[in-house]
Amino acid sequence: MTDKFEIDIKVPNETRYLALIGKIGEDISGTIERYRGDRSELAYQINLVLTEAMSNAILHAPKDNKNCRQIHINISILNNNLHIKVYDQGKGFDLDTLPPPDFNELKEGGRGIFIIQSVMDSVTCRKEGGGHVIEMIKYLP
Amino acid sequence: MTDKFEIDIKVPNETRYLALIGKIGEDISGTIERYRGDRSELAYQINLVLTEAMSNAILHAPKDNKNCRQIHINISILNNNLHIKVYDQGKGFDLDTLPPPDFNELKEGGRGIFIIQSVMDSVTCRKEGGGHVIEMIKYLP
Amino acid sequence: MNTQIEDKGAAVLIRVNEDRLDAHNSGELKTQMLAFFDDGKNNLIIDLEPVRFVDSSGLGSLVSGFKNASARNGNLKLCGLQPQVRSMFELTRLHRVFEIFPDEAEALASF
Amino acid sequence: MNTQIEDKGAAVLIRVNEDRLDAHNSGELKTQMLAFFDDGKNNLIIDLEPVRFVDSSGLGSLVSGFKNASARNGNLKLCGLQPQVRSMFELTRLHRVFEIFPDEAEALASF
Ligand SMILES: Nc1ncnc2c1ncn2[C@@H]1O[C@H](COP(=O)(O)OP(=O)(O)O)[C@@H](O)[C@H]1O
Ligand SMILES: Nc1ncnc2c1ncn2[C@@H]1O[C@H](COP(=O)(O)OP(=O)(O)O)[C@@H](O)[C@H]1O
Repeated sequence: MTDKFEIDIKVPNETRYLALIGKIGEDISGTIERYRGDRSELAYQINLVLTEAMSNAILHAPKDNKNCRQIHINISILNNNLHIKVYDQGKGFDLDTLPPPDFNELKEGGRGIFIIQSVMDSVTCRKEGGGHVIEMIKYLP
Repeated sequence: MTDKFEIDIKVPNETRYLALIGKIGEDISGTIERYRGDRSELAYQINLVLTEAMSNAILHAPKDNKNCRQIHINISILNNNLHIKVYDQGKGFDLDTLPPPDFNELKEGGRGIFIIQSVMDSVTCRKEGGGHVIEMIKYLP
Repeated sequence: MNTQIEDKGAAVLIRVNEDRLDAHNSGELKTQMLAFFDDGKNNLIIDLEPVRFVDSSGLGSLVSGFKNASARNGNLKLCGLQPQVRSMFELTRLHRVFEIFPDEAEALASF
Repeated sequence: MNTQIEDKGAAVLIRVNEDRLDAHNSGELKTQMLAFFDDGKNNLIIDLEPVRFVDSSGLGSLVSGFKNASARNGNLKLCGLQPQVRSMFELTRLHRVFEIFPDEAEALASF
């Protein structure tokens, strides 16, 4: 065990929990010591990426499987990095082949991953434990 | 897996995290569906018992052991019960032999467990995994 | 979705009385807007003054309303954006799409 | 611990400008009170108006101040308790121990 901070959340995959998870992210942001950037901006960003990734996880969970009724979220602070992992039981997707949003074509969707990539310093996706996880890292200078 | 809500927190055993943990407890209370009691009172109570139990865990953690630098907290909602568990690596204590507070003798300390027992519906202590855990349950009518 | 509706003649004012406009409630906003379009009311002002947080799905619902209004020769205009909400429009370049006003009065005067 | 101090002559006013009075900051309040006692200032008013949350350790620090003040023939009085903070005094029967006033003016007038 180290001095790290870690929070692991399992929540029914319902959008009514988005606000709670976002709020917890905001609260954690507010406790980060020695953060030199804009704290309320950081709080908004963490709220935002949790909301985006959890919405996607809810949307892409297989509908027929009872094991998929839960979303799993892990937030930790380690070596001045804030790690956020959102797990789902869907088939996942490839960040590299995702087209960037076309700002001239006015579409209703397709901004979630772009937003996550804009506000986080590192975003990766991989298969894990029969499902898929998106890991988002924010450096805390 | 079920539809339950569960949050597992590991945090350095420092009092500066009390506010964050209390806040998370408040946020969770605010999301509980179909609670018929006073919601802001429930939020205060959950904040309070988390603060009290975590303060005790920090206070009673063996000072010499590197493994004890973390506090472990588990909050879950299952079958209309809110469960809060706070783990420490101390030697624990016996709730049954704890004297009730003497309201006529004005002491500085000794109100924490009394407060926890007053606001929660069930409080138990036991040894677990080389340490000790206090489990506090609130029925959600 | 808690909204406050006022028909001002030149436009219908929809005030979003929510802390968040996200994947949980943006669908309802879309439904409410569609009901006005079905009614032939194609000029909408969405007042976001109470909203502290918007996600991509909230933005998407506004884009949907904007496209529906435009297709009907109407318009959907915004007002009351909090600074962090405004940042979301800038990040996604949507501030170039929507007409954005400080408050309801100015938005209404523009119709 | 963010406090605002005013020496009113009859008593020293300590306003606790914190959201929480808990095991994290109650030790500091105790230290601040002890400094006044060392200075011979034994009448204190603690204004808890900004405080939304108090735990057993926060209560303990006030009990400590109360006992020290009494031992020096002074007094420690409270004011500005928010409803949920007041409930904590009632739960622990400490509302029978402390003199509690609505605001600073009334607390000061009582000395
Ligand atoms: N958790 C996920 N599982 C599977 N596919 C996903 C997941 N998250 C995102 N995607 C894929 O990435 C695309 C872009 O996602 P996003 O930018 O959030 O926009 P939107 O969800 O509005 O389409 C989605 O259309 C989907 O194909
Ligand atoms: N986590 C713990 N580990 C060991 N002993 C504990 C723990 N929590 C409480 N106790 C015991 O219970 C007593 C009463 O605790 P409490 O009511 O919180 O008052 P205080 O901590 O002010 O003494 C403590 O003095 C201690 O002996």
